Amino acid sequence: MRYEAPTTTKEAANLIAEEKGEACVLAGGTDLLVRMKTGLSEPALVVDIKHIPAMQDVKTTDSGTKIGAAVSGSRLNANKKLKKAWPGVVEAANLIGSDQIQGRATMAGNLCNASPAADSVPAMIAAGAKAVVVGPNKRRTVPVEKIATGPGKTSLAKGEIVESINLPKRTGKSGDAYLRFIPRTEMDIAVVSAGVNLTLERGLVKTARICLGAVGPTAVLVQKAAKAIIGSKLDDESLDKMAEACSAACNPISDKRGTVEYRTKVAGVLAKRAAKIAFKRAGGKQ
Amino acid sequence: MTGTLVNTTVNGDAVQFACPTDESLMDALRDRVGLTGVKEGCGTGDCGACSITLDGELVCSCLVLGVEANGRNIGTVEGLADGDKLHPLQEQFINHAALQCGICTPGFLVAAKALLDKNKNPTEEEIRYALAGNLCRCTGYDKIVRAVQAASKDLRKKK
Amino acid sequence: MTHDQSFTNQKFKLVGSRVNRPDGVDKVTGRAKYGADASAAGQLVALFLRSPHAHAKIKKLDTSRAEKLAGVKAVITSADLPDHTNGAQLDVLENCMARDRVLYDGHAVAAVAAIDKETAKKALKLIKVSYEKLPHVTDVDEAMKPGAPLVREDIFTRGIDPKPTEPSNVCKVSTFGHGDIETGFDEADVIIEKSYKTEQTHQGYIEPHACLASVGPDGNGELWVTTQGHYTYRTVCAALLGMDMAKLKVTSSEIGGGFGGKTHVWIEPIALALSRKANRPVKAVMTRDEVFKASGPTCSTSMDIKIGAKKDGTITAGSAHIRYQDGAFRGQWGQLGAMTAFACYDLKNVQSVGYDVLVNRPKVAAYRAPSAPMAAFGVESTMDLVADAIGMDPIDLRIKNAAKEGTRASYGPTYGPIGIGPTLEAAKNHPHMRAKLKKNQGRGMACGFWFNFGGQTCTDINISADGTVNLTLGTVDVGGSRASMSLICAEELGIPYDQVKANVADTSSLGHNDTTEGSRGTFSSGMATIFAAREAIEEMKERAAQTWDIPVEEVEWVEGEARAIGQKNDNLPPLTLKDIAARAAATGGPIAGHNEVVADGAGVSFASHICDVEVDPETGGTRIIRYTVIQDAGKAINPDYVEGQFQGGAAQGIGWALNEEYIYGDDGRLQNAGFLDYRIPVCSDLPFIDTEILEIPNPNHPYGIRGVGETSIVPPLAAIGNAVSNAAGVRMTHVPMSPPRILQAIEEAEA
Amino acid sequence: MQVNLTGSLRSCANGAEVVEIDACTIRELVSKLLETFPEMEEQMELGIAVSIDGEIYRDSPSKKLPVGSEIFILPRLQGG
Repeated sequence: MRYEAPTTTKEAANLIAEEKGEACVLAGGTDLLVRMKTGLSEPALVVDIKHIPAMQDVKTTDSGTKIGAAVSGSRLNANKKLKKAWPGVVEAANLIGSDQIQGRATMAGNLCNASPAADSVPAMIAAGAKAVVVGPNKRRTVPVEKIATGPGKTSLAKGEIVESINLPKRTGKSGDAYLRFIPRTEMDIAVVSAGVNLTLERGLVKTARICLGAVGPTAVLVQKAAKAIIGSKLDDESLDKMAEACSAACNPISDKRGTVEYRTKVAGVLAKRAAKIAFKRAGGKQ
Repeated sequence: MTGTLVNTTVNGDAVQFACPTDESLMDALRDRVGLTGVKEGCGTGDCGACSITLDGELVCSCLVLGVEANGRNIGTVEGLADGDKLHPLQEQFINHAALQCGICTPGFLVAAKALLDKNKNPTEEEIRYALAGNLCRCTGYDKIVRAVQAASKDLRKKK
Repeated sequence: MTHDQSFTNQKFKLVGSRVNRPDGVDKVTGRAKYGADASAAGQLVALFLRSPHAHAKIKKLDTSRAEKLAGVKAVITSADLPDHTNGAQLDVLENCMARDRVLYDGHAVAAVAAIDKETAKKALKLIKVSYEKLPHVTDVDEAMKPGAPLVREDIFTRGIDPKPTEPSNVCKVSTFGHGDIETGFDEADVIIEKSYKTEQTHQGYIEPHACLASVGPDGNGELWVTTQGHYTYRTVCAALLGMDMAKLKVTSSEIGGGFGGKTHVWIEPIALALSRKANRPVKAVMTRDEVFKASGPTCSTSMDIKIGAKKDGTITAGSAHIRYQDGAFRGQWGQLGAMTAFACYDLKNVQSVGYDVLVNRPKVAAYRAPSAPMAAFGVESTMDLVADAIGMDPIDLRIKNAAKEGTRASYGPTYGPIGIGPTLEAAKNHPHMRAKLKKNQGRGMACGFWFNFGGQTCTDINISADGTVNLTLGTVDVGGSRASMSLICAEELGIPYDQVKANVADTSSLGHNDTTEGSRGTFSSGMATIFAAREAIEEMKERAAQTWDIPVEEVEWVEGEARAIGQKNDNLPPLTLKDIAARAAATGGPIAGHNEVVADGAGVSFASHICDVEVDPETGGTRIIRYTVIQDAGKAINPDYVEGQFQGGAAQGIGWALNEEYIYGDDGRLQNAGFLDYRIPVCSDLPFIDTEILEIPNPNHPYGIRGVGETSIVPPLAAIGNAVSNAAGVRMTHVPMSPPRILQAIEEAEA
Repeated sequence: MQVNLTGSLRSCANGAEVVEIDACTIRELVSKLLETFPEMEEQMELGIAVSIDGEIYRDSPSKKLPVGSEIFILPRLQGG
């Protein structure tokens, strides 16, 4: 196995594009090394992106916050400004694994690993985050929900790397939240999860995005659920409708972590609870 | 074996080792540097027995490649004591009977130190969540949490 | 010399105090050496090729390409191992290495030893196996159905009359009990009958199986290994490989948890065989995935429990039909479960029938009080249902029917002094019982029983010239027993605790010691230590008598020194152990004490647990809010570590009750062979676990010691089951009570 | 003396729960049982224990069986 640690994104993209065998990006490595250990992955080339300065940055500008692809969960947690603007996204990223995992794991890695149960993904999608994708020849910006196409599969072409995740600028009364259900209190993969992001106007929900995790091959953005609470004060009736819409949007499987019935039911429960938290964070009063 | 040369600092000392590029830092530390205080419980980041610090950041060494350690600072359980003086965490783990079989102990100590470095006076809940990445099958964690609480008190008194 | 093992109620100076363990510093500095921590010059790395099928015939197994790979020094298949056909050890060997059939997902098929891991990995890929898949069965109830796929064709059910003529997956039916249950049920005002299931769990020790084996062409061998019983490993490995026992030196490393799982051999005989073939040291370490798939978890079970009672709470009859799967090899786990099921109670009419059933899963090994937790789950859950039906407090129902001295145990014999009544009374009076519960919270309690046993034990005491003492033990220290043994040794000799240095000897340095299992370590090695110390004292009295030139009858041993008795000896100042040790060379040479004993008469053990849980009715998620363990220890030598055993057992039981389970797919393959999805409790899952140690002396031990290691895992399944059922308002009958199972039960109850 | 059988041993003695055997030690008891009920051999090989007045003996073949004592043949226990 060849190990490379380039210092520019372009260089990294070229290395991967040129490799004929299996080539893997190494960000935090918390998924890649497990795959290697268990024999699921035997890369010919590993490109460590942690030496690329642009990937290690968290930058807030007028248009939003740019989070480099190599920024670990513990660094996100230490960023007070980001936590204030996007508490749901940071919480979601911080739910990935233990403190040890947080020392390494990145949101971009979580995204590109393309697990339907990835914790940070529903929160990013709800937040309307975009991924900056760099290939050997071009750079493009795509909504985060366009990255994963199925379990372990992405829309990235060979040589394309996610360089950063861009979160939009926060304006007005807004809040986000992410909840997942796990059997233990820590260390589990989400059985089902929900990210909610909303803005308020005169005490009512003005815009909302609701995204579910682990209920289908990829995270599911549920527009009907958002519609159910837009214009409401998050009263019980609209919450129930939202939960129903969430459950209806579920297309899960039964596996070692949960059943179809369980995931379908609990998706609605979590969405409700997350919506209440986001609403409160936005300054709403139920 | 075809190896790549890696220059690191381990517990303050310059250390050089050669390892295959796909070898984990855990294996490199155990098999090539001889630091067998770094324990393997799972090799997949789920048990925390191989916890070390990498440039001060708590990580599972089984989820780091050995070659990634080049130019980095590694801290292991072997570096916790100050000469012949045990770290307060080490002392309190012994005093509180916070270990039975002891295989998880190095990882717990490294993780607990990382916690106390950041948070001088953690609550019970903060301790429990900070140590959730370290599995112990013998103790039910009771005496471990008490030992960390006692060490945290000792460290605050020292200052 | 034979010693009296009767309890003497002596006053202690050291025993019962909380001392720091002698191996503490090694373990907090990373210096302690475990199974995978030893290396030898020129060592090879061993890796195993394992079956991807639950059940298949091995049609062809070709290792030739692997053998030719540069760096590969040995390849082993069953063809390279001694043929134990029809021998007593056949099952053990066949589990270590499949013969013509693989019997479970993960069953070893071949092993290689190569110069490094990379080469060994490559070699495994070069081994070609062609399988013919056979029908499989992994569920215990399915395996008992007529027409179920047969795991083995040569098993005919034992314990039934007449003898069956057709093979079956049921290897054995075992019946225990007395009285007449039909009459008993006729007398009952209320009869509760309920079926339960528990899933398979693993001991979950954090240290995987690991060893360093070295065998030379002269037949001499060494094995460094993580084990609960290095003497047993020696016996078994030598028998399997045709080695001379005395020439195989087995050293137990520090052990990173065992809980019963390190009482059996797995990779060790194969590592020895590889070493013998390659004539080089071989290191073998299981991956976590291998530990789950191919070591020895405990049984999954299914059972029907029936209890009848009068309105006043008198139980008139109890019956249990319990079905345990033993994996793919014959075991006696169902039988053991049947023995324990009703052991807490004084019953006039009781019958328990245990079925031992084969399935295509790994061979079952012991797991802490093996078989008892599952049976207790069924019986103790039903006890709560009975209490509810007659409107009695569950704890009062238990107290009313508790076994006591003179009770005929449900498994046969009559009890001596026992602690079930006192633990129940202590539970009833515990402040935990009166604490207020909030919304969605529930409380449950349950009690549990375990036999404990003793066994063969051999211990040496050697007194150094400076008066410090080497205590040489043959029982592996799995939970801090070196501290307890040092305390006992110091107590007997009358010297300070830190003047004793305890070591666990290798198999060539001491006579046979049974495995540390059955909560026997402190009971039996404690007994041998007392007797060895007393022999050393006799010797020291002789030496003092010699020094003083008086008859030994005029010497007594008090507080660590020899004193001359009688007025005429008034002028003789006492000789301390140190004084006598210093003069040993001149008074007859080294001073030692030795004891070998079959420590029978281990006292049975009982515990009562109380548990509060909170159930989220919308997700089925459960949190443990409060937990209290009350157990009889006989005598707590080192209370810190007795509490540790109570807490550790409770935590394992909590994991079992809520989340831990082996999950098999329809293909018969294990889906969660890792700590990510085999969910043992993490630190944030648990509260502090309160403990109360009761001391009801075991009449058959000089100090009154009973084993304490195992009983604490028996009540939690039921205690939590009762608590969750109370919190959720619906009876839980399937362990683990995972969130999907709880939510489903709530929804079914509502519908 | 009366010897109580448990578990699968009963089926080796035509279902009897109690059998009459005269023996002074555990060793003698076991060999006489085998003489009378050869089918017990398999279970004996798997291991048995003998309870004398409530005390369970696994490895004490020379243990005396006092006259009038309560004797149970149990399976050999296994532990963790």
